[in-house]
Amino acid sequence: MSALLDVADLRVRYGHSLAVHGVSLRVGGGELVAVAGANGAGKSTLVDAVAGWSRGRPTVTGSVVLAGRDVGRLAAHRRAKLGLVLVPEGKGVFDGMTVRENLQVVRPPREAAGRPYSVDDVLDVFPRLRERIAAHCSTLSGGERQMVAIGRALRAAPRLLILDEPSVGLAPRLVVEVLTHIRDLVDDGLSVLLVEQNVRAALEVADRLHLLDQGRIVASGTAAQMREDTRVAQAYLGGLGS
Amino acid sequence: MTALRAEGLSVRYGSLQALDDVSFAVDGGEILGVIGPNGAGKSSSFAAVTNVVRRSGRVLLHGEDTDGVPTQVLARRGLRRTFQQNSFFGGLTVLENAMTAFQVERGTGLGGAIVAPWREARARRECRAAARALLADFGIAERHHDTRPDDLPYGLQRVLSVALAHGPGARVLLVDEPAAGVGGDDMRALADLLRALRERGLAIVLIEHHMDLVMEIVDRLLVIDRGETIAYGPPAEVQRDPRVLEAYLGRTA
Amino acid sequence: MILAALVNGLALGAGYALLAVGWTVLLGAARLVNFAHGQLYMIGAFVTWFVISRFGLPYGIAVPVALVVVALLGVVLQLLMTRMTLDQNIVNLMLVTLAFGYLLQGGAALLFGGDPQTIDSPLQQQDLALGAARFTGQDVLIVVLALAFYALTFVVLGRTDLGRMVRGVAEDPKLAQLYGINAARVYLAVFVFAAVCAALAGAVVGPRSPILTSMGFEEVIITFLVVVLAGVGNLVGGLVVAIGLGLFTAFFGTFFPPAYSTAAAFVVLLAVLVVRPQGLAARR
Amino acid sequence: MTADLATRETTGAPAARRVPTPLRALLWVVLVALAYLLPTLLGGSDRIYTTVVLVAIFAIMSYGVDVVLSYLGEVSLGHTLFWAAGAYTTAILAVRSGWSPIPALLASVVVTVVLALLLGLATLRTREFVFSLVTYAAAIIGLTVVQNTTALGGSDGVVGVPLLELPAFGGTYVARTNAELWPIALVCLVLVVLLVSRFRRSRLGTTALMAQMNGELSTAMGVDVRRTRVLVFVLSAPITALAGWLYAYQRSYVSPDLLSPTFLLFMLTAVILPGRRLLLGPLVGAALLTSQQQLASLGGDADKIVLGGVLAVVLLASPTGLVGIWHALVRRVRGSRR
Repeated sequence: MSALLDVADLRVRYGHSLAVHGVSLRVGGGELVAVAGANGAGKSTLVDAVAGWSRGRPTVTGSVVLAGRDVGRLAAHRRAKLGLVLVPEGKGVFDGMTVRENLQVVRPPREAAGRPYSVDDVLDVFPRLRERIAAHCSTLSGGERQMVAIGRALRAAPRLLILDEPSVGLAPRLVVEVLTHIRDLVDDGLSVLLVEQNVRAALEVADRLHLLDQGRIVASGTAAQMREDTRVAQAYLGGLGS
Repeated sequence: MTALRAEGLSVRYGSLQALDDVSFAVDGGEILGVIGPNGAGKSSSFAAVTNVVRRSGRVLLHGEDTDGVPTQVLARRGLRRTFQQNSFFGGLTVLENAMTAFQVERGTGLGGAIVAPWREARARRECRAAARALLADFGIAERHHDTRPDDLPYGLQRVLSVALAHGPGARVLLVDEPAAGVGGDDMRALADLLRALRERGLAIVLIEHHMDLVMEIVDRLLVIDRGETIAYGPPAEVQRDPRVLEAYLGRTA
Repeated sequence: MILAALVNGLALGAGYALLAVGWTVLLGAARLVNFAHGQLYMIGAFVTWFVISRFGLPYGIAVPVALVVVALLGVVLQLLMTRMTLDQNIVNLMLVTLAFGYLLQGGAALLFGGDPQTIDSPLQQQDLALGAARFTGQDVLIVVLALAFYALTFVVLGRTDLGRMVRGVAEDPKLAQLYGINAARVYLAVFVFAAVCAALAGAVVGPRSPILTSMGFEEVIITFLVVVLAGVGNLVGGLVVAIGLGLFTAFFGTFFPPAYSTAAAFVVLLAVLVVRPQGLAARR
Repeated sequence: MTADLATRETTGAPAARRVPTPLRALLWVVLVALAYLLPTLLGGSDRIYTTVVLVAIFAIMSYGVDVVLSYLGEVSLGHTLFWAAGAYTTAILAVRSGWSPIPALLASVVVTVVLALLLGLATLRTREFVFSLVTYAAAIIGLTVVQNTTALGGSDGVVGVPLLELPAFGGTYVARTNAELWPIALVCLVLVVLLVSRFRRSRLGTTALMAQMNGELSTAMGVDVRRTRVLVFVLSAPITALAGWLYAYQRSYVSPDLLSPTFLLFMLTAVILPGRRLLLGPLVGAALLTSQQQLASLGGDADKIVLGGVLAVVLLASPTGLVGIWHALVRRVRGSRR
């Protein structure tokens, strides 16, 4: 079986310290795979490396194959053009621009393999944004910003969308709203790799989940299996809520 | 007298209310845990307390109002912090890094270094000895002293960050996610380290995500979410608070 | 006399504006402080002169030639600096552009000689008058070009995909990559644009007075006065400050020795920096 | 300490080898003595003496920039202003008011400290490149002002600076030639190197490095970053002014060319070419550049290309300078041996 995304033995090194220790994972077509783990477990480092993107200067080894093509040596903007699109944690929008401009500045690439979303299509996915279309992004709420960031990614006609902690700083109701939107996109055929700290929320929507600790995958399984897995409970809940 | 008391802290970044009327206090020989989801305002509370950002509310350090006192002066008064990312001086060796913590206060001024080089040499020897003691104290072996911090094992990098913050004499130590990215033995070592610092009478505020660590060592727990306090008290009590369960675990209560 | 100073100041200020417009965009987008900017101005003027005097071509053809030459020069310089620009190593960027400027000055002196030259522009011979104030067709050209370039830049930055890309890279070059934007290419485009603006300023302001290969240093200072006083990246503020600086220089020159006008403007700048470090027109 | 914080083993390798202090002091004395004899060893011609005196003067000039660039990590482009201020203050006081060298030196120091304070305080709250731009503007505008101010000699400068006479052993030591100027220049150079080496070991040197490497952390560790910045800048100015003082006597006239970018490029290149943060770096850099200009000059404009070219090539190819290339070579040799 060939997956849409096939990551094999990915290692990421910052200077002399290894942040990701040989992670392998696959995302199939129309699948939502979640990666969960505590802060500092290496989740962002992992997905940034998959997208070829980083704010620092890491050394990355291992392979990243998208639909049979090795993209592991390509720059982030090249991977984006091939349909591997990342929404980074936190600041995923240009604050100095309006919502419309943020959506306009992305043009669907010529070789786009995924579904190209027009600005209107994005507004159909996130109706909330319609009324804020002319607003500067610096005035948006956290949830709205996250929607713009995802909408921006959709404009790039992704085959695989990587979302890094879309729930950060959102009210619980909004977390549900954003994640539901994401699930809907997956049900429409998009593939998603979702990084979440909020493991409960992730389990609500994901097909499969990998648990990351200190740069290694320590547990994997379907959402149903992982809900029962004691390691998940231990990693997150500690004594709390037991 | 309470070592550090924050009353009604509020911080705004543009349209974002990062911290809204948060109060807490911590005394010598005590660890206060601060937990909350990512983006809840935990690090902002450190920035607010150390006057790095414009804030409203009152902060008392050993009973003294810190309004308008610059960050570096607060540091010299013993209110010191670590950063979420590993923070040290990348161009210096581990020992030199540790020495800076002492040189800031005990180093010889330029005039002294010129007219009395022997005094400078003595001060430098003392700083070096103090730095060695500090590193030994924090369990950073001598074979690491001449390496660059980036070449240290990750767990030790975290420890070095805490050691630098502790420096010559922190009285209130704000520690931002010391256990991020570490686990197992390294985490246990960190827990022991923090406990030992508490034994010595330090007041510690600890932001941390590893619940095992938090539950094990804190005396009191502050839970914030979206800038607001949702619980404050002994860990056992906070643990049962339904609002905490909802906010922190995403469970609908 | 007041009217004369006003007209002269307007022409001067328009020249400053033309000189500064590229730099504003460059500094805003690439955080690149280009100390060779003044030398690009000088090269623009000298290539124009060279094409006219050596090949006997008219001014109207010499100017585009100069722009192309400086654009190519800009491509070479920015390609050499690409790595540094992407790393945002500001200290080394400043130093290397300073070295480039000095190299260009030495090269130009070898190539064009050390004597003062005049650019022969037909517009400079066209005397016009507005009441008591006399000016030339060249002055009109400068004002028209400056306004046109500001309008163009304003529209491009605000309304076009290219402008949005530049603004995106300016705000966060790493994030721009995720928008499918190649930051290196945007930096190159912006650098070449800034170089061409400087060359154009040299080619059109040059005919007003004799040109020397040693010029360029004062031009950097004027550019920088405009950009810092306006607040980095503030286009409209830049135009206003440039015209204001031109008027200031003209009026100052009427009452005091003109050699001190830049110095006086500099003193104003120091005062502003103490009171408003982010510039006059910048929003808080 | 009372409670044992460590849960790890703390034994390890002994500290790195160090040359004992008395031996090092002796080495320095020998080095200075050798430097003193160097021109004699090279044949003792007039040209050699001119070259070594200029090396000393230009090295001192470059140490001023070095202190700011290497330790604070900021680019001062205004040190030609201090260089010229030192020379002009000296020349004007000596020629017009008949001041003797030592008071003229003190006056130069005062003037440059005031200038540096003004520039440093004005740029206190601005971003790093504004500091560079303001210092650059100060130097370039200084050039125009000096050229056009008759009180400062205009474009002709101030001529007829008397010989450098210093009180010595009851009499006076008069430096009539470059050979006689050499001991004084060497003493000044040694004093400046000493000052810089003391600065490196002082609290100010440490806090400057801290501020350069991690401003946020240094603030959290009790460093006043802005104060450090201004102090280091103010310290650097009189070092360069001392070179200006010497140069006024060496050349016996001063002119606006002191403010030309040539000297600015020279200072920066002298620091960057050998590699930043080396105690003897600026001396080596100044020696290389001065030797080229004095002994192998290609003519004014070509020398400009050499100077600008060297700076550009070093920055683009090896920003850590010659010492960086050396380290890379050593690594390669060691690597191939393995």
